[in-house]
Amino acid sequence: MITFQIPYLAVVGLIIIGLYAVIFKRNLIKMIIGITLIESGVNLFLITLSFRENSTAPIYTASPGGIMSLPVPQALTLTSIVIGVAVLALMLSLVIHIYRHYGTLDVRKIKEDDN
Amino acid sequence: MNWRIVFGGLFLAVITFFLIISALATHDFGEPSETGMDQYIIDNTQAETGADNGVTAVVFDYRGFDTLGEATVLFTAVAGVIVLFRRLKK
Amino acid sequence: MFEQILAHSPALAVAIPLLGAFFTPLVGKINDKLRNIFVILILALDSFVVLLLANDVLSTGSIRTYIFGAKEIGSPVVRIIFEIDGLNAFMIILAAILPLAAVIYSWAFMKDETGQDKYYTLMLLLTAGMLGMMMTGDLFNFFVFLEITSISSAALIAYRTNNKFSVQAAFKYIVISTIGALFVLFAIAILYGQYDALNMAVLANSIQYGLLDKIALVLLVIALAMKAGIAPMHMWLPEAYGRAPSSVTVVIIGTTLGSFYGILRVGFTIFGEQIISASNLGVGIALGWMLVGLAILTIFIGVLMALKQNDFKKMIGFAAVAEIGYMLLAFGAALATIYQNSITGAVDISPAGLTALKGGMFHILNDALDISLLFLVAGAIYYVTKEASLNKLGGLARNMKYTTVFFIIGMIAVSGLPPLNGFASKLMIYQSTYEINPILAIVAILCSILLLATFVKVFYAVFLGPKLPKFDKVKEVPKSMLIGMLIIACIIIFIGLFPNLVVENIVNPAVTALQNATAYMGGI
Amino acid sequence: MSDSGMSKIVKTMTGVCFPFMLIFGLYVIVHGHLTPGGGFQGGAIVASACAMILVAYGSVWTMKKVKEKHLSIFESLGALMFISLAFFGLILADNVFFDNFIFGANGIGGLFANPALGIADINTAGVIPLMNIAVGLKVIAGLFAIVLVMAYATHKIKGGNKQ
Repeated sequence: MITFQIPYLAVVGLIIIGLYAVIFKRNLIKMIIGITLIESGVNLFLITLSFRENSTAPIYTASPGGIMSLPVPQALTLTSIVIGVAVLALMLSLVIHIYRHYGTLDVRKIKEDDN
Repeated sequence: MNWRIVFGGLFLAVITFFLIISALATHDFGEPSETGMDQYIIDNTQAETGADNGVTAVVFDYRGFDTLGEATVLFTAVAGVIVLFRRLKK
Repeated sequence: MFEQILAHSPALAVAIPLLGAFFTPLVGKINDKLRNIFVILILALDSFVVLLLANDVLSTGSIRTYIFGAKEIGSPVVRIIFEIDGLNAFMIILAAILPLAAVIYSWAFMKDETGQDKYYTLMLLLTAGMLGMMMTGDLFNFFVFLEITSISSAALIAYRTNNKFSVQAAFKYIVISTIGALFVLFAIAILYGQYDALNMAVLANSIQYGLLDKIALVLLVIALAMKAGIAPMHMWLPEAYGRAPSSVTVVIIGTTLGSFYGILRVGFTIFGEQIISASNLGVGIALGWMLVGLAILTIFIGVLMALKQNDFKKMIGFAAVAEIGYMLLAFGAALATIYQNSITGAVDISPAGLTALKGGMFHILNDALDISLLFLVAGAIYYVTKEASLNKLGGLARNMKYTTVFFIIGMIAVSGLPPLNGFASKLMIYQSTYEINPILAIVAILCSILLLATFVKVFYAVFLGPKLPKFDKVKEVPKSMLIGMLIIACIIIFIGLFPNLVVENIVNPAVTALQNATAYMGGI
Repeated sequence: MSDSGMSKIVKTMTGVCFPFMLIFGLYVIVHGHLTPGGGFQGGAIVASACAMILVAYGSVWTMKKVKEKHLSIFESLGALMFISLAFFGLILADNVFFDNFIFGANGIGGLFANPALGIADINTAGVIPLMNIAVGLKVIAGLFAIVLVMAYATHKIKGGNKQ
């Protein structure tokens, strides 16, 4: 049973690594990498939900016939990837500004600078 | 500072536990239990939307409004990035 | 024609600001004044459409649906559907008032800034996202609009990029809201994997309340609570509210309440039949008390931190946290009173709980208006003095009469004193929580008094006191800012004078819709 | 990546590769309703081709050739085209927002044919290819504007000089 759930466990692994980076890392860029890891985990989860055994892509052009995998999660993943890119661009821009103001990306040093 | 490690670790442990449970409880990989909506789309995409590509049919026809939202997100991000790097008045 | 607009109003309400946002950069190329007029007209048109829709739904008590891309819903539900019942109609009233006031206010407030084209574009996008969040009947669509609001508000919070604190606040905000949104998406994926549906009504119909559903519920509630600024994760809220330009803060208040609406929709509609049911009675009550605990914590943190703040806008931000606590207190207390009727066997909320629900719902509207007015006043003071610290301000009442009056209105309203709207809703919350548990009511009243004390202190520090020589040349703010404040102040006074009218016509249909999950499921 | 870009070899190779990437991206956009791909994917391909030029020639040079203002106008146009296609559905055919007004029983198009199993023609699916093109335009302009603005903003701040 459990062996077939490996894709889901990979999803869990990605999300946990991402959360770890967000909570414990003190470098802002590493926190952003953590967030993108969580996002990849969620996207992977959506894609694994769309898979059916022995299925082909849901495209009729030159289709060999037979059952097709589910199209909706693929569309959702597409949307979620584009949203991820947008968020990433904005976060990186904010980090560039923080670097301009503080000259560092370390959370502790930024806090010291504030006080 | 130690509080961050304690609470963060606790939070992470709880989340890990529940995520693993949910991963094991999800339907078996490759055998979705419920496929009504998706099967409907696969069966009717050619007749209802005229598109051969099921995913594109979902993106632009069945869930077209999501795509408008998605395009808006990108538009927002571009506007946001340009706002952040605009020239400030001296 | 009128019927046509009403029939398409759910789509138009989102599409009009979006169309306006796409046009704004082009119009901005021509002339600054023209662009401002264009944006105000677009938002006024949008408010008209929204109020038309809300009026129709609230007065008839029906549910209005809009299907994107087809005439009939069909079975299974594959398309995105907007479903507007009383609760949605109640929420979109807020989205009709706040952005319009904010944009009129920003005409003068933003005059000296560069990049105004993009500022107005982002404001329109924020409005569109907020309206979409409050009207959609599709979970994934809700996520998309959630992201639109969080991206545009993050960019707007950091609008004054030369201030390091606003950039930092924006970064905190976007990290918290992105993680929250990703949890929401994960929960949506779990629900999708189980039931192969994304429509809220369909999900509510088919939910089994198994282990995975419970995990999805917890994830959804935690993530949306993060975005609504409830206790353990409230830290971003005063920062973001305080560091953003005031006109932006007003709209962000709306989006925060949009996340709060999300919690209500998930808790009472999608999982409503399962939480309020005979088999899970104990779980429901425990959940209610847990929410009450969080609410008390939120109120305490908000009030105590507001007391010791030195920054005017951050102080109002903490007051906003406390107000969100009051709403949560009302809804939690209502959930804690569910009981099983010994004769019919039906599980329902007790009469006291019903009053709490009404009070909490009414307080959503009042809180948004009161806090917005206070932020606009704070923005006006920053506009004329360029000073945010309370210690450096003083004696402004002589030169800024109207602003002082608006501040007094906001102060009385937010601390729940008799003639104005805050009193009406807080009285309902006090009454009902006193019946449920007297300690809750006492804590709530005490915190309200502390809040009043804080605001009186601020009133003395900013408006009264000796006239400072450096503010000799300070004048009253420009007309457009006064009009923006006047709109909100008038609505506050109106609600304060006729609370029963508002409760009967707006709040009651919303509470009925909130309780009646079956009607929502039958809407499609 | 310095201000003047990378070496001559890289610049030349970029010039050779660019048209092919462009064509491939446009192909993906236009055939979105038939083969895997679509407006977003194809747009991302073309935008990465543009980003390649940005890397090879440096942000200052690119900024001289293409201003982010123009890109932003292009993006607005793409978005407007997309939303007006959605609005046409409101006016024509079924009178519903986002209606596929060209295709279907009430559709207005004789030009757009029904698809066939196997290899279909490009003039199928009604409004979908048009939307693909609109979104493609939008994504090209949008992504390139983001990359360009960020690269141009960072080229000045090397080393941790505080402002």
